Amino acid sequence: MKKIFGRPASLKANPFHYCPGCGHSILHRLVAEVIDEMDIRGHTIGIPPAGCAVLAYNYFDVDMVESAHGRGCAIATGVKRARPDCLVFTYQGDGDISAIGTAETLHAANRGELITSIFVNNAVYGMTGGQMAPTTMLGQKTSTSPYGRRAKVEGYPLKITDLIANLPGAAYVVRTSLATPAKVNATKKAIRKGFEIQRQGLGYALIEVLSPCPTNWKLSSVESFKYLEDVMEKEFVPGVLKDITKEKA
Amino acid sequence: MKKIFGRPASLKANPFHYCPGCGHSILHRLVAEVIDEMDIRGHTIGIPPAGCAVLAYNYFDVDMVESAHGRGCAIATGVKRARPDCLVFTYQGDGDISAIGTAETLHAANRGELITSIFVNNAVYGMTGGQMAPTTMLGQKTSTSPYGRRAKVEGYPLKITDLIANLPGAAYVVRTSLATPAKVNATKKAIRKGFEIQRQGLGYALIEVLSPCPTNWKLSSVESFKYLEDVMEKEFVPGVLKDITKEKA
Amino acid sequence: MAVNGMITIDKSLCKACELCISVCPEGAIQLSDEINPKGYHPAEFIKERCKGCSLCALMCPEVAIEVYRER
Amino acid sequence: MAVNGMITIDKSLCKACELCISVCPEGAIQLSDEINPKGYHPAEFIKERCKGCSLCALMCPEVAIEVYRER
Amino acid sequence: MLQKIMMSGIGGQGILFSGICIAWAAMEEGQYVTYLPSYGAEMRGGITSCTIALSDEEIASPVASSPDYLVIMDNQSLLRLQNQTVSGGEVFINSNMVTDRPVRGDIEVLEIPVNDIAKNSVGIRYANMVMLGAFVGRTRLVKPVTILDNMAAILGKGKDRFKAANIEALKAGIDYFSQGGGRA
Amino acid sequence: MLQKIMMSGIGGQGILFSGICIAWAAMEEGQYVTYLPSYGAEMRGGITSCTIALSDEEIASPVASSPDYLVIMDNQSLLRLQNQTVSGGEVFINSNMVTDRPVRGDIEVLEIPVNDIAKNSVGIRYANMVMLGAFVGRTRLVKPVTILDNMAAILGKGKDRFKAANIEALKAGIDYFSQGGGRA
Amino acid sequence: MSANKVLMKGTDAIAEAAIQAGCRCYFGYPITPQNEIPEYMSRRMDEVGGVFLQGESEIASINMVHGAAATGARAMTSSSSPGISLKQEGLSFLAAQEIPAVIVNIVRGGPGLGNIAPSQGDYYQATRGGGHGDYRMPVFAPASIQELYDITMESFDIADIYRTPVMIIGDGMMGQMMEPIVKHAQPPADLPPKDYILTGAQGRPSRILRSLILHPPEMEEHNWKLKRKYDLMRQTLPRHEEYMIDDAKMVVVAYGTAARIAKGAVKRARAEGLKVGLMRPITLWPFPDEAVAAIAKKAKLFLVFEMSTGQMIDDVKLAMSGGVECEFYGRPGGVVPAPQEIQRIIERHWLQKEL
Amino acid sequence: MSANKVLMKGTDAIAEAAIQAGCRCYFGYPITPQNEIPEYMSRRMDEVGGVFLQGESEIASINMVHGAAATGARAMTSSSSPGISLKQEGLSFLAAQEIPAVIVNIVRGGPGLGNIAPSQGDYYQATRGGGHGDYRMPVFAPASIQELYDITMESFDIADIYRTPVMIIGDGMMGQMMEPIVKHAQPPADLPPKDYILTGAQGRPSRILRSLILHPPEMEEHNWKLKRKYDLMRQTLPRHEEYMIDDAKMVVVAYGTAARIAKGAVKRARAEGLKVGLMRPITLWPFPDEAVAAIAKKAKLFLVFEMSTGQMIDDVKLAMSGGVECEFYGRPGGVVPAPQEIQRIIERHWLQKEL
Ligand SMILES: Cc1ncc(C[n+]2csc(CCOP(=O)(O)OP(=O)(O)O)c2C)c(N)n1
Ligand SMILES: Cc1ncc(C[n+]2csc(CCOP(=O)(O)OP(=O)(O)O)c2C)c(N)n1
Ligand code: SF4
Ligand code: SF4
Ligand code: SF4
Ligand code: SF4
Ligand code: SF4
Ligand code: SF4
Ligand SMILES: [Mg+2]
Ligand SMILES: [Mg+2]
Repeated sequence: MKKIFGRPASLKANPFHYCPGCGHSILHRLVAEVIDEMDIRGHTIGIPPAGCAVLAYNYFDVDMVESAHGRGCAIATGVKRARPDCLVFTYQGDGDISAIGTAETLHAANRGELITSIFVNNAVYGMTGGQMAPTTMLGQKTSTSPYGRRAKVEGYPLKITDLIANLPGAAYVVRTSLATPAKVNATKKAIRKGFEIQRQGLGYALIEVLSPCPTNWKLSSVESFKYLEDVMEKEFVPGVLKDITKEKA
Repeated sequence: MKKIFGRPASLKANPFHYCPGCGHSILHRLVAEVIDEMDIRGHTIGIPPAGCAVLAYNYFDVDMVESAHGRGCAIATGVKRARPDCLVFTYQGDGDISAIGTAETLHAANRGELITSIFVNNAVYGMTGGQMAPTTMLGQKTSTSPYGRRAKVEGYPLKITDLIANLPGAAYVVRTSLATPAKVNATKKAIRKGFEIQRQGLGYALIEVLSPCPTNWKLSSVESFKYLEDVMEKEFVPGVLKDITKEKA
Repeated sequence: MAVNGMITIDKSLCKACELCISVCPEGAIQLSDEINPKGYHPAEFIKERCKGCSLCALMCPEVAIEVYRER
Repeated sequence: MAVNGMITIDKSLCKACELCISVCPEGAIQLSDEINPKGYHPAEFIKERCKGCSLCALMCPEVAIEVYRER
Repeated sequence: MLQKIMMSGIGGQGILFSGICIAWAAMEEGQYVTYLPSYGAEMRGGITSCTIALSDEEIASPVASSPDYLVIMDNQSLLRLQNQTVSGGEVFINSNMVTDRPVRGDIEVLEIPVNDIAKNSVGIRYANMVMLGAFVGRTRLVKPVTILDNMAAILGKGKDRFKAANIEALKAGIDYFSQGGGRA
Repeated sequence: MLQKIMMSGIGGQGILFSGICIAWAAMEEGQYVTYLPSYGAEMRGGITSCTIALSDEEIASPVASSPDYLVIMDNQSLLRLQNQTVSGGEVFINSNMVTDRPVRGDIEVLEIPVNDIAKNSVGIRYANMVMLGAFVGRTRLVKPVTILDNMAAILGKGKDRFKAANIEALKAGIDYFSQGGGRA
Repeated sequence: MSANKVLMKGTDAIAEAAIQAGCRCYFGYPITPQNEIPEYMSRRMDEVGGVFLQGESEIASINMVHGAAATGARAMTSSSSPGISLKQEGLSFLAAQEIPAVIVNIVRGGPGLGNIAPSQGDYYQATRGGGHGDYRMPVFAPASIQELYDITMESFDIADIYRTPVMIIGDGMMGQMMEPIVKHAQPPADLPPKDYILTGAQGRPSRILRSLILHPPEMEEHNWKLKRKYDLMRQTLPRHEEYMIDDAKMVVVAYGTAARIAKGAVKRARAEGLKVGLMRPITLWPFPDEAVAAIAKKAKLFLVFEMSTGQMIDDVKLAMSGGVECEFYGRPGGVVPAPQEIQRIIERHWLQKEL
Repeated sequence: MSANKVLMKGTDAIAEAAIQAGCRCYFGYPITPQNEIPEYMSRRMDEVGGVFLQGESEIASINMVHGAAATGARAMTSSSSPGISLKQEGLSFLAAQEIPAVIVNIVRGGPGLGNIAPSQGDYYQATRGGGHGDYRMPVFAPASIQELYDITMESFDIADIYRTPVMIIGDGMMGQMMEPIVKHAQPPADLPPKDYILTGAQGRPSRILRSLILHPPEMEEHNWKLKRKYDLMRQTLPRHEEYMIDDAKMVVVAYGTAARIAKGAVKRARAEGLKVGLMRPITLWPFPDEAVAAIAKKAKLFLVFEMSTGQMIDDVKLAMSGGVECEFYGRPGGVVPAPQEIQRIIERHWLQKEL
């Protein structure tokens, strides 16, 4: 029989340090697959976040420079402006990209920087132990919202992706989910599109990926994927928020 | 004859340090008039920016605490949470509120902080000598965009007001202009509404005011007011972007 | 037609931006020849014409104008 | 109906999240009794059933699954 | 005299709570005590451990480079820690979970079928308390009764419902050696 | 010998450029020179000034607490600076703009109808160059010709179109004293 | 001894002490190893009707503290090394506007992202003002959970008395460790009236809190005024612990976690008959200069032990102003050496110097 | 003398020197008194095909520098005090990841918003690492426009040779002042190959630039490795100017603007027959310890003059390690005293000490 599915070449052999059932792991594989399929490993530069994915450089077999928490898009801007020939992507969590990194993200998008951001939305601060994130759901209990997130006190789940879709500098803005195999495939397509948009010099690309954090959601892996689909996707509705290639057409 | 127009009581006697024809001066008077009319001088706390209006505390006869550049909304959040009984407003320029202060502004709005921000958009960094601002117009020459702002390089004029109008925490979001006496009156109404929204505990209020900077626009005062109306208002269209009291109705 | 308004201009505050002049429907304001301590030629009120519409005061950045009106 | 697929599971990588099991349309995967070095009961492949649809591999966070198919 | 105990298991085995019980009892008995858990990224996925230091005088370092006692709930913990104990130290092992055995000959190994005992009392979830019982029952570093008496306080408010089961399991563990378990 | 000149006027009167002309000429003549403009918030609206220090040896401080020469283009500048000059210093005044006069008797005041002279040559916009001409024409701190010869370079690329007028105005100023102006 | 003692971890002791001290406004952003402070506050502030808010960043948090403290509230924030770097501008503003606040730094390994293990690499930043301009702030380095509790409480008084930000420095070990402590209420202190705070100008002239002073002579006066305040603190605040100093020929100087370990080492060395003592600075700024100078008169050798490559040693040398010899031993990066190790170092120097 | 000289202001000299040194990536955010640097770059980078980008903040700017420098580009940013405080986390990361970059701080009066007048209040922040963790970086303090030009150029080489951020410190006076300078091209230097930069992993193993080192022993090794690098710099980089030192009984120590004024004062004092000299540190870190120590052997009295309430004086005292007496004179807040004033101070001490 012939092998139809295996480990992508751009993914180093190191086993993941992520928790069982963590979406980061799946997403890492997808990114590596896209890098393989586009054959761009040799001229890709990645920027991992401060977050559970801080060690992403142990997995992606491409050049990578670690970023201070939230500054991924500023570093990527520096990298891309100095090396326009390289494909540059940031990999960031919800806290990284939409809390401390809000300004860097918005302004990079507004400048239409030719970079691609992969934004892993798991509605909590995973690495630091499950504190409230800008994307935490109303009523969701976290270690810093022990009474559940209250709109009046902690504000509403922040949808930075929606905001960025309004910026002329953004060329491709999409929200996907990892809830099912079909959605995993859709996510991979979105990542590829996000990379191609950059290669075509069309503008900033943002792929938000709804991803489970079983550990901090205190759910089993299987339950957490169900929660992803049944609850989180209701608040953060997947879909293409902007695609200038379509608009042009 | 009886006096029908004079200096508001909440405006200290100090002459303004602003340049001739500067919009800050007009706006200061409007804010003071509203404070007088609402009779809230005694329980209002203001936060001036780093910007030409850094010395606003020399003019407003209310308690004021100076902010680090761009952090007005964070300081206002601290003030308001500690003193919910006070009416708290920030007074910020375009660089202050939408460049370095992007994160603080967006998140305060998203939390629906009960504060009111008066955002003076003059399309440049006035205080520091006319550098490019997030709101600088495409093609506009400034001391750091000597070739005119280029969308591909410096990005597009950023409309943080439009973004904030999308946030559920924002209750009242409006853009006005100082171009004519009628618009000056409209601006004053907007400020009053922004303060009342806060008093009613409805959420964050943002009043963006298009304002001339004759000095850095290198225009006469009268010309700069014309530019305001003929050019800037075309890019930054005045109007009510959000008003939940209307929506409710 | 009778004068029904008047304004006073605090010349020490005036910065000669001419905004008042540009909005006055009656052309009741002009720059004077004198130089004020700030080094500007301050605006001055030309009697007779004023209607007391306050447009000038609304635009005056320096709050240098006070407006008076009959009734 | 003939087997037309098979998978291999690298048990040393498996963290027993059971995602593969939850998505396998043929119920061709289950957790084994053994304990792997990581301390998990790794998933194991039950022959016969597999259609080689790859759904399990698509969901496997640890990239522990390889899929083979006839033709 | 300074005594250091290191307890280790897979996250969720409740070993940290067992450690706190010892520390709390020591405090009640007027001993000097420090309790130090492993923290942060270390925890991700794998093993959690804690170190308890007991003494009749001020304790300098809460860290144990070479603990006098090891309490091991799973195999990974054993592999990681077995070489650290002092020569002559005692190693308590959950024989139901730990497949390997220490290779060193200079330490005393005590095997306790913690899971079995737990199953036969209040359930596997309380394995950590069984182990704790066995440990204090044998070492008497703190009086078992001190833990029993303070269980409510240690659990903290709102946790009373777990008190009975914890005590149950603890007793089961305490009995183990007194009923000639272990090397037998 | 160290000589310090302070020049002051309302923003836009071009006094800073006049100062640069002196500094540039001094450089060309091989003198040590520093030029220091007022900067930042000071500028807002009001007065701009600059200080030029000339010397035959290294210059320590570019700041002038008590300048040897004052060049005053407007009244505010006079009020602010008149007390700073050294006793025996010279004060050059634009008599068309400066209404007051220095009260001190220990300084020499030179009045130049700068605006009139400018109007009669290339226009009021070049008043600053007239004043510069009068200043160097009389003090000879730098040779007038050095400024004239280097005008193009001082203006910098793309500014040639202003060269003629500047030179014109400069000459008008230089002539002033040589034609017995001033106290006459 | 166990009289009403409770077993508490460092982070919780800090948080609870703040509550007991009347702190009703906490603003912070998660970062390991201090997350238990905001987590504790998120539960506790609700109970006492205070304000807990997780800022969108460390910068937002310190500025929220600025705002709350400007109104007279007792406000606090906490973070760890990288987050504290981000607060430097805010700290400079608090110092400049003379606004009281308490800042906790549970130091981690650095520079950069570093790690989350115990470290003392932020000594310079804390004591030399990592922010811009001429300012200082009191910096406390407790070495036990009880001390963490007591000093946190006291810090709020000190902040109010001197109108200054106060920093408390710990590390992951201090933060995570549990020890028995006695909880108690804030001891009374007579505090100056807060006549500068913003409450709305009802019935009084409006107030301004600012640091912009464009006129150099005024700015200079402000700088000297602050300097005088710092000089006063230098007289009143220095605090340290001495252990077996009297007859000591050799004195180990260490603070915080390092001091605990050093104490164990000193005990062991004493048992070996070596006349060694421990000097533990409790305030890192103002540094206990006089105490060090006094010891320098008697002792023959100083050994500075830090969990860094050497920062406090500058202050020790400045304080003893020559005279005694001063050796250094450092373990940066999060390695927590055993007392035995420090004992060996002590013994080696003892022999080398033939004390 | 005027041979191909040009009259240049400090900020322009810095910017042009950077261009000449091959800097093709500048990222910065406006702040007085250094706006002329970004303004110059915004024109010039376009001419030389380089990158000028005004970041949305100082934090964004330093991180853009981080990214550009990570790819091997010569990158630079500039700011003034408050903005430099915001860059502290970024500086710590550059130091930790050993990425070369040049940072200019045109210091203004502080703390807080302060003012824009000349000040030396950021000495501690620059030399003690205002950022977190155990790191240092070379800090240069030029005192003339020519020196600003030359040192800016050289800084890029030093940054590359030691893989370190380098800071250049000036003040508003240095930045705004014009002096004649000789422009010249970058002198050749042999630089180590940049085998760590990110260019895409084509045909080679992928590279990582990181500072997270979770395992304490590894982190410790990294800290010691950096320490060894800093020790090497301590040997190779210290630089200073001596003026009339040989027979001096009294030596004034001052840097930057203060040193210019002090030099004028020393000349005047010499004219009065007082044997006074000037020691001007050009590198603030590493501090010219040995030079100070050597002078301390001969001179009887040091007078440290700073435009702050006293910061460098710590380093002077540490360097001379007791021995000589050391007096201080400070003018913070932006007041630029005349040489005459410093001369009076010199004379007063001369008489008091009966030199
Ligand atoms: C300046 C700074 N602040 C805080 C932290 C601590 N920190 C590391 S990751 C993180 C957020 C993690 O959440 P997220 O970005 O959502 O990523 P996730 O772990 O959930 O994937 C925080 C607060 C840090 N490393 N640096
Ligand atoms: C941290 C910091 N960065 C930069 C500055 C310098 N600065 C002061 S105001 C300002 C921007 C002014 O522009 P804007 O906010 O639009 O206000 P305007 O003067 O135009 O009214 C800047 C960059 C500062 N004071 N602090
Ligand atoms: S904490 Fe959550 S996000 Fe982080 S590795 Fe575990 S599951 Fe994944
Ligand atoms: S610079 Fe512009 S904004 Fe500032 S005071 Fe002058 S005119 Fe107003
Ligand atoms: S009040 Fe009206 S009419 Fe009178 S001067 Fe003013 S603008 Fe003119
Ligand atoms: S508007 Fe006011 S400031 Fe302007 S000219 Fe008229 S009076 Fe003078
Ligand atoms: S390939 Fe399809 S059928 Fe085969 S095991 Fe995987 S999921 Fe089941
Ligand atoms: S999905 Fe992968 S890791 Fe999860 S149980 Fe199946 S094989 Fe194991
Ligand atoms: Mg997250
Ligand atoms: Mg502006």
